[in-house]
Amino acid sequence: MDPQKVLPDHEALDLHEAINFKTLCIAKSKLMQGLVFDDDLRNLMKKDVEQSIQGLTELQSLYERAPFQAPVPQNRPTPIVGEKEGTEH
Amino acid sequence: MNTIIENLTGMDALSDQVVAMDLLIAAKSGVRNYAMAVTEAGTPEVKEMLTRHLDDAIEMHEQVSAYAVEKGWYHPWDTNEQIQLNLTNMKTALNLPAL
Amino acid sequence: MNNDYLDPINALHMPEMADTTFAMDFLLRAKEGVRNLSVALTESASPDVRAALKKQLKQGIALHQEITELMINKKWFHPYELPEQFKLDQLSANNTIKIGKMNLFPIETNRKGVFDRTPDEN
Amino acid sequence: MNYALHEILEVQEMAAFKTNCLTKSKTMKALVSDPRLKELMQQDIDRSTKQLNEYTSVLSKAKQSLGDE
Repeated sequence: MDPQKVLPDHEALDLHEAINFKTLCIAKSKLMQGLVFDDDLRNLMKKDVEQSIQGLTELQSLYERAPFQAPVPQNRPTPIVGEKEGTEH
Repeated sequence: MNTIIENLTGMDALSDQVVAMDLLIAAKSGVRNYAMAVTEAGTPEVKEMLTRHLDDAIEMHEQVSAYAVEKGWYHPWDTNEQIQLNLTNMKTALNLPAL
Repeated sequence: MNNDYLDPINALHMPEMADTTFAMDFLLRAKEGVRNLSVALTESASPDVRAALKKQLKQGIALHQEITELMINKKWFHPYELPEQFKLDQLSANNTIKIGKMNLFPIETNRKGVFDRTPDEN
Repeated sequence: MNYALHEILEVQEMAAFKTNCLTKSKTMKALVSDPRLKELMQQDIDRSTKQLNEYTSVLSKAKQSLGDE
């Protein structure tokens, strides 16, 4: 990676915050569309999802230049469900 | 720092660097405060005014931070350098005699 | 509103109450988004990151404005008539406290077991 | 024109902050030697002055409408 293009530490951390916030917003706005009754509100949420997807993609590509950047695996590195973990019911 | 005033006031610690950092912190708080204020405004007239001021504040912050980077008083790309600088500045401030 | 979540009387005004809650959540998110972006902007130095954040900050402010207007039009939000807002705040707080106290999930809801194997196992 | 209470509070907050900034920039400008820093501070002074004038008009209008009630 071009060292000139690496993001400052603070900037990268703030991008981390922004990305997580945006991700949650998309998830929420998307899920809430199935729950709201008012059409105007639903349309505004739809618009938010579309806009946020664009925004998030943009942030993701900038985040690639974080100093702690790493190759992204297909799945979550450590599985959250499995036989050994948690109590069986 | 203007040497005459420096000698007159004995404020040789108040260098251009300190003034610039003060301006930078003010610019930074300005952007944050305006963002807060914009999200509290409901009346279009007030909102338009505050949004305009937010733009001003962002531009001011951009200029001041670029200036501070250029002068070597602000090192966003080099955290170690920034820590070193802060340590030095802290020491200077701590050793200042209180008049 | 009584404590029986199956009582049909509780369905009265339900759509409106639900939407008020969702819209308020949406508004708070938009607001927080604007504030977060402004903080990130003052911590960023790279020109392209600044440009992206500035653009999204603008979008966020516009979105916040749209939600505010929508909520005022629908009478879900009364920034100019604070007594009205007070009534609304208290009502939705009370309702939500009641919902919070209901035993909505009387049976086991752990669904983890469904996801702990790949499809071709079993 | 009627304003919402919270936005008036917010404008007051900004006005206080900006007043502080303006006072600082005006007094400190005399103490700096670097011409570019001086110029930046002058810009800050100009902007803050303009902004404070706008706040003055908004706040005096708000004061009137609060008095009417």
